[in-house]
Amino acid sequence: MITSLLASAVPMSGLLAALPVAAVNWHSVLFLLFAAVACACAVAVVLADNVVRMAFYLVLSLAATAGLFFLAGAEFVGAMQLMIYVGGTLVLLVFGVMLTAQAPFVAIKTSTGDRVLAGMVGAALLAVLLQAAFRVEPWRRPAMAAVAAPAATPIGMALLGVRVDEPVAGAPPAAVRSGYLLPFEIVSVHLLVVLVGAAYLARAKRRRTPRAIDVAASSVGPVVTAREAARSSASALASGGQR
Amino acid sequence: MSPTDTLTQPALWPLTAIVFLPALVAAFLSLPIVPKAREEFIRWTTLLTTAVVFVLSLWMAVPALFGPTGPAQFRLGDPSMQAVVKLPWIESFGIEYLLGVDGISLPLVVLTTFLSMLAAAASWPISKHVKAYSVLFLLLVTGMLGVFVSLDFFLFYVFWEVMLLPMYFLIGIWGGPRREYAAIKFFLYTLLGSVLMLLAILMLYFTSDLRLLSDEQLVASHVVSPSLDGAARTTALEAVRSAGRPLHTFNILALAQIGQLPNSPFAAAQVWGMSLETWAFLLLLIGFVIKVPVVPVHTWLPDAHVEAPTPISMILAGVLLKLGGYGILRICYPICPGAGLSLAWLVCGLGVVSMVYGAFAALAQKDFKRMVAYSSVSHMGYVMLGLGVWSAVAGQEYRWDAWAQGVNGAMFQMLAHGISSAGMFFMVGVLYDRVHHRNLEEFGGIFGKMPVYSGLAIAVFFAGLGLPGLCGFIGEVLVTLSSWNYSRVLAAISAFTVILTAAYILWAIQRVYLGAEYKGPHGDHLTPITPRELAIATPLVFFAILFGVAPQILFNYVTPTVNRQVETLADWTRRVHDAPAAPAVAAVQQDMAGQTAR
Amino acid sequence: MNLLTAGLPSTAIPLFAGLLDAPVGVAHYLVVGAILFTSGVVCMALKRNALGVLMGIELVLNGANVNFVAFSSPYLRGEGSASLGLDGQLIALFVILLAAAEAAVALAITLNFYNNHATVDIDQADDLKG
Amino acid sequence: MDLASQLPMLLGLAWLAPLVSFVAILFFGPRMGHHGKNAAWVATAAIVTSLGLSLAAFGIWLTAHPVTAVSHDSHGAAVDGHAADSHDANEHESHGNEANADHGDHADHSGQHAAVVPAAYSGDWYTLYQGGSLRLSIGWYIDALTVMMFVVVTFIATCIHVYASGYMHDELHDVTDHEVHLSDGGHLHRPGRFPRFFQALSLFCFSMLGILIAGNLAMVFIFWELVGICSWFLIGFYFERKSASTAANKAFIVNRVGDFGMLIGLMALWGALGTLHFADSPAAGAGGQTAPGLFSLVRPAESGHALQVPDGMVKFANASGVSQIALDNASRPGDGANEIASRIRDWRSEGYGRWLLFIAGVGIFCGCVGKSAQFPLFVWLPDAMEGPTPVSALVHSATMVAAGVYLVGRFYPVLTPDVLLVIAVIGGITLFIAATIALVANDIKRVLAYSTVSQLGYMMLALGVGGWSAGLFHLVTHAFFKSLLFLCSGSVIHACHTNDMRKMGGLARVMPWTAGTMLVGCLAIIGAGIPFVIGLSGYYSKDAILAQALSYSQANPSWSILFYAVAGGAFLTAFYMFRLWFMTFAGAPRDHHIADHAHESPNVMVVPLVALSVLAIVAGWTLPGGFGLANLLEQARPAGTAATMSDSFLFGNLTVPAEHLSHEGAIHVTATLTAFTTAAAGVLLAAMMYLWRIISPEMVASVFRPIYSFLANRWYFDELYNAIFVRPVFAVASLASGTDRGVIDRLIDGIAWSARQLAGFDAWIDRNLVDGLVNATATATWNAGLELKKLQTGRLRQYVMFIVIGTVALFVLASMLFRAALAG
Repeated sequence: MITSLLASAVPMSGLLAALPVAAVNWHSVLFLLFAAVACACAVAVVLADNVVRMAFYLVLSLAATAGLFFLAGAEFVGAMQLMIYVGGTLVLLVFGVMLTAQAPFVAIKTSTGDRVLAGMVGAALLAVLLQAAFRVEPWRRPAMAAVAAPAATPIGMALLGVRVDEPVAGAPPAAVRSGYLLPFEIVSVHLLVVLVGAAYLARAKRRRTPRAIDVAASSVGPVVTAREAARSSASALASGGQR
Repeated sequence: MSPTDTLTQPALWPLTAIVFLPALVAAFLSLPIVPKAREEFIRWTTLLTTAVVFVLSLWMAVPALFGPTGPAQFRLGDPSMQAVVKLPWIESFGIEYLLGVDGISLPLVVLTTFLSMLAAAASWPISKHVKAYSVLFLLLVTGMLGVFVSLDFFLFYVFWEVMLLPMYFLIGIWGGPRREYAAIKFFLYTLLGSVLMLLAILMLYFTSDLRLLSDEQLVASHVVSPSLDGAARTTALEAVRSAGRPLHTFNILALAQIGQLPNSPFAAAQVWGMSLETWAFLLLLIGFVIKVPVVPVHTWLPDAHVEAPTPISMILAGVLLKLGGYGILRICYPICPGAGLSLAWLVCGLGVVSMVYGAFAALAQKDFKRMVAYSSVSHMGYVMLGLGVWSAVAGQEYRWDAWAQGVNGAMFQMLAHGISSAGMFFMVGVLYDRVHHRNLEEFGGIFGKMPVYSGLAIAVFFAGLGLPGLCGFIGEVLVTLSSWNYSRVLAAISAFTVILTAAYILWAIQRVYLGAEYKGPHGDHLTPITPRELAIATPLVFFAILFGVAPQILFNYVTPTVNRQVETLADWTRRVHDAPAAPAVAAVQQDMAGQTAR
Repeated sequence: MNLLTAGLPSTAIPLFAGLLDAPVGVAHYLVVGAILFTSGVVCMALKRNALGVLMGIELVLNGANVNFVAFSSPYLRGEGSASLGLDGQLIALFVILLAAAEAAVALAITLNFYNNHATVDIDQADDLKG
Repeated sequence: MDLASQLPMLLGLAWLAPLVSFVAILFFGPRMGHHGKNAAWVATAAIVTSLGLSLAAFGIWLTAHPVTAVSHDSHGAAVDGHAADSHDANEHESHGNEANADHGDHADHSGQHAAVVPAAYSGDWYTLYQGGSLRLSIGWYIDALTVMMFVVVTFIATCIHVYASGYMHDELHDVTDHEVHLSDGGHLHRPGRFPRFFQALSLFCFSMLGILIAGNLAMVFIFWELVGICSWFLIGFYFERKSASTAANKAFIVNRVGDFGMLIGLMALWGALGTLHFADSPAAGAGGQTAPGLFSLVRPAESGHALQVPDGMVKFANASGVSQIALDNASRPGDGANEIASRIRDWRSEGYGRWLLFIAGVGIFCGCVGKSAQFPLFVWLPDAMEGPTPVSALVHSATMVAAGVYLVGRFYPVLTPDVLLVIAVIGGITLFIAATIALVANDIKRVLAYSTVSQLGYMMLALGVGGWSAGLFHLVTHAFFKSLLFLCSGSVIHACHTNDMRKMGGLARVMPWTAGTMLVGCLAIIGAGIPFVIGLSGYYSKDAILAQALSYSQANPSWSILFYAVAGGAFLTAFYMFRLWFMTFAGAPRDHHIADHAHESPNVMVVPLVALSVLAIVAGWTLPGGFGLANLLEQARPAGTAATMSDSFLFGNLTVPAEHLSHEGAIHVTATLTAFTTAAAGVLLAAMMYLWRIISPEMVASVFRPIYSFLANRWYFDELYNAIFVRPVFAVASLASGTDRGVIDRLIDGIAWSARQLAGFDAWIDRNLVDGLVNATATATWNAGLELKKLQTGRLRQYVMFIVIGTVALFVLASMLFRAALAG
């Protein structure tokens, strides 16, 4: 995808080349762009009070991160980032937001003291991380040419247990270093377990006392739709959990 | 086979049986197969056991009663140790199972068995924990007999302690209202004594050395059994001679031989400025006089007696007190003659003091039993005085017969007091069983209500009074007469005591038996004496009269041994103590050897 | 370069300048990762809404992922310098999966909590209080 | 004829017969007829048997040793006579009297009385104790004195047994004792104790005869004590009466005080001499050589039986010198013994051992003081009258109290002039005090009791002044008439049921026999008689005593007081005896109720009275041919005591004149006349006061009020002794027992207490310090946990905060510590 983008950028470069401007390193530019978006959205998530907005900012941040992945040459990972996070996790989150999006909970204020404290702590942490980040060895110009055309093949092979990216000299292809088959399986099983667990946890239980939320509902007049949705979805989830 | 051989081995059984039969029966009784409930059975078993032991001791003491004389039986007139049993026990320390009887211990053994039989009969009224009582009682008997017959110092000590514990429980469980106090007091006193005694035993043991003794002495003291003859004996002697390091011994006879040597290690060793001999004598003396008891370590006695049940009082007064005198006579003097001579004044002084003090205290008592207890203190004072009168000194030309008379008198006094005091305590017990009080002020007129009992009781009390024709007289008069040669003053005081004795006994008789009417509670319970009580009291009175009329019966046993011991010590005084030190020693030593050999 | 750095003295903030005119390297990613991570953490620490916390977690995981990817990328590292290579990407992949799973579970927990307590305010959820 | 074996046999049997009856009555008494009536006959039969045996022995003795008149020239012949007899005795008795033989020839070559050795037979029945050379045994020492006393005692005892079988008949059925008041106010009813009485009586006779026959001091002491306890039984016969049991105790304990002295005397002899035998006896070791007895030790034949300190005492007294020699040759004992033996003579001359001999003598005498109720210890005798009258008659006139005098006589050879002086003085004091008390006593038995004490004082004095035969003579005669008097008083009491003479009077009419016999007794005791012609038995003995006292006071003028004491005593005796007789029998009845009920006693009581009165009359007579008590006694005179003995030790220079000197004319006449006049004066005064009433006794009493009350209270002796002896003793007693409880026990308990405190402190340390430490740690941990618990807020966000802060801190720390590593 990024390659096509780069390809489409070629005529533009030709177009821009006419301008009396020093040649721009697009790679850096894009990086800066994505990075800025990611960071900004992350901070926004922090700063935002409304949960819905938070969810929105989070989506943006994650998407930007995916972009960064692309720039770093990890297309597959980037893709996965988009699909699973933006596609899956975020949907999940949004569900959650909707299920619990009641008037009192949509925006729960945090005390200013907490904010200040959190800020200071975060700053300290950030400082630490940054000064760690700048300890990596000095910069070098990457030899773009030496970089092979990016493809998802190696990862797929690796997940099937075959490493094609690092051929060992003088050894038949079968005898290469073992791949990630076993972890792959483990993860899949893990996912299954997680889903079952989630279903179990979220299943609806019979209650003697009326749910506190109904009491709250009577007091809370508006947002009927939200309440309906919440109820239906809850029952649906519950039934699904039971089934 | 030498005669001694046939003498030693068969003797194993009579003595061992006499000592351990009660313990065996006690063990049997303590088995769960003997049900607690069958009290009559238990009582009878106890009584029978003591009776059997008594018969056994009679069999040893008076062979004439049992047909032809066996080798294990006692030969009258032989002063030496007889019926000796000698088995190794703890060889690493030279501790032996060494038993034997001579004229000193045999009468005491018979007295013990006799009194324990009567005490067992007197135990019938005791209805509390009969089983435990009988077991402890029999153990006590074993302990007492063991002390009298054991010739090994360690064995002696073991029996001494064995005797202590049952007595503690017998007083502490079956006693009167203040029994715990009395029992603890008794226990602490006697324990103190036995601890000091143990100390002395160890001192002597580690100072002793068998190699100092001549062959004859080794044989005489049964270190080398006389039964060995010829080659066996020489090898045994060689074993002693060739020992590289000092051969320590617990053998009492051997210790005595060593202590009487001119170069006795006991006299030579110095501890804190005094000779070890003196220390040992003092420690042993304290241990024994606590048992006797003498003033001022006597206060356990009245309490123990007052609280103890009647039979235990009989045993306590009749036998236990004698252990002290026996120990002094058998251990203190022979083993530590030097200290004995220099400290004779102490022994005599203690004797006289407790004589007078006890008599005075008895005069002041309101409690019948307490009065009798103090009379025991007073009477045992005569024993101490008699044992102490070492009058065979230069000023008396080493004439030993006055001293021997004192010691004989003391022995007789011990035996006589064994009978009379046991009798007195029994008589008090008979009254106590009926009216349950002992307040002298509240009696009176008993003679009118219980004539037979009162007659016997008065006879027994007169025996305590030292009336001629009763057993109390001989011992007292012999001791008193002999004491004159040792110290005029002590003799006079001891003679003065007869007045007090008469006073307190007659006064007690007047308050209890004479008078017009009984003044105390439960007057209607004063029933005439029962056959059982009669069966206990009669033998006591009989022997009190018999020994008073024919004291020779006892003297035939006692005198030879006592005389020989005293004669030996008198010789020791002349040859060792008063000898012109350096040149004579060698000659003296071989004299001693020769003399002990004969 | 002039445009971008015109208003800036070339030596004003060397680091920032370096970030601008130097080619993109690992450090850049690391900085981004750090920011994400920090903001995630702060989010966790700040949000009283359970879902907010959940989102903070996601951010933290992303921060980590950024680092992994950065270390594994062949572009950002000079030759000869060690690189995680494919392993990094795979780990990142796993992290993403786990994050998904975790999100599911967390959401279920949240819902449960919500059903029981009728709130999603985690300050109310102090049942573990000692 | 074998005296040496027959006499011991006869007298031994006579001695044991009462014992047999005692045992018999002891076991079968109550079953002897109705209430044991026959016990009386058993006892009487026994005592009659011993009387018979004694008489038989007496006869044998007389045939062997005919009694001849003792005139000073014919005396030697008598000596040779029985010296020869004792010779053939020696052939049968190895130990016999060695002394006799050489005294026989001693007598021949120096015909002195000092050399006279009495015929005596001694031996041992059996041994109580034998150790080394020391021997205590039961044996006999028989001489004329023994035989005579046997007859006297058994005879009087017989009379009294017969008398008592009548007197005690009350005891044959249940008795109501009117002197005992029970708490319920009534009188005591008790079964009769007839057999018990005769049982005790028999035992008493046995003990008394034992003293008489005793062959050594130990045996004497034994029966001495037995006599004491018998008197305890008899005095306390009515033991329901407090007064009776108290009197019994008093008697025994006071006697014990005397025995205390006697024991010291025994010790002094035993310790130094190693023997208590009177005569020589076979030595301990075999070989037939004899061990010298006390007599031959103190008066050895070598020195002509002159008194000397025996070797043993010399050595004993000079123990330091002996030990010096003994130590010097400790290795050669033989030489030491020889040297000591050679030195003894010098030591004796230096005076060593005289003290011992003195102490021995005085000590033995102390016993006699107790038994014979002499001065310091006479207080028990009057109280002893609590017993039945026959007991008073037997025990306190004829036998028990006589034992003391008898022992002094028996022990006479060992007594030095100083001891004799002590005896004489004590006797004098006693006879005076007792007589004065008797003057004012109103209890008939007490009068007799004090007269007994007084008469015993006479005897002691007589012995003390050297009148050996005089004293013992008076002992015998007094035994007769005093028992007679007691029995008479018993008869009176039996008739009047009271002891108080003031309630009597005019009884002569209703009971003539009693009155007559009692008159005889009174005359006898005052020594009535026609001077130089004839008199009652008392006449002779009193004369002898006065004569000897006179010659003694002439020999020692500084002690002539003794003679005046005797003379004054004679006067007082006469007065109070006839006061008694007049008050009782003469005049008009004072209490008619009593006088009317009074009656003559039954024959069983009268017959003994008559028998005794006859003897009271004739006992002193000497038949023509010389047979008589006096001469019989002379046969027993201990060797050497016939000579004048003089010595100067403690009390200056003393001379004990030989007794035959008092028979010299001048002294004899003076003594007789003095006796007669004093006695007559006494009787006269008594008659004036109580018969003719010329002088009113009340008037006299009121005039001498202080003296009267002083005497009436018996010189306050009881109070005195109570104050200075009894109370202190009880004080010391309570002090002793108090010391036990208060000091010794307190100490013991204190030690135990402090031990427990220590243990408690230890336990406290354990509990609070050791455990405390552990617990404190635990608590601290617990509290820390509580504090930390607060950290667990359960606030998710806080946790996150903590995590972050922790992480940051970690990083910072790491970067600080491991800068180098990180840099690398």
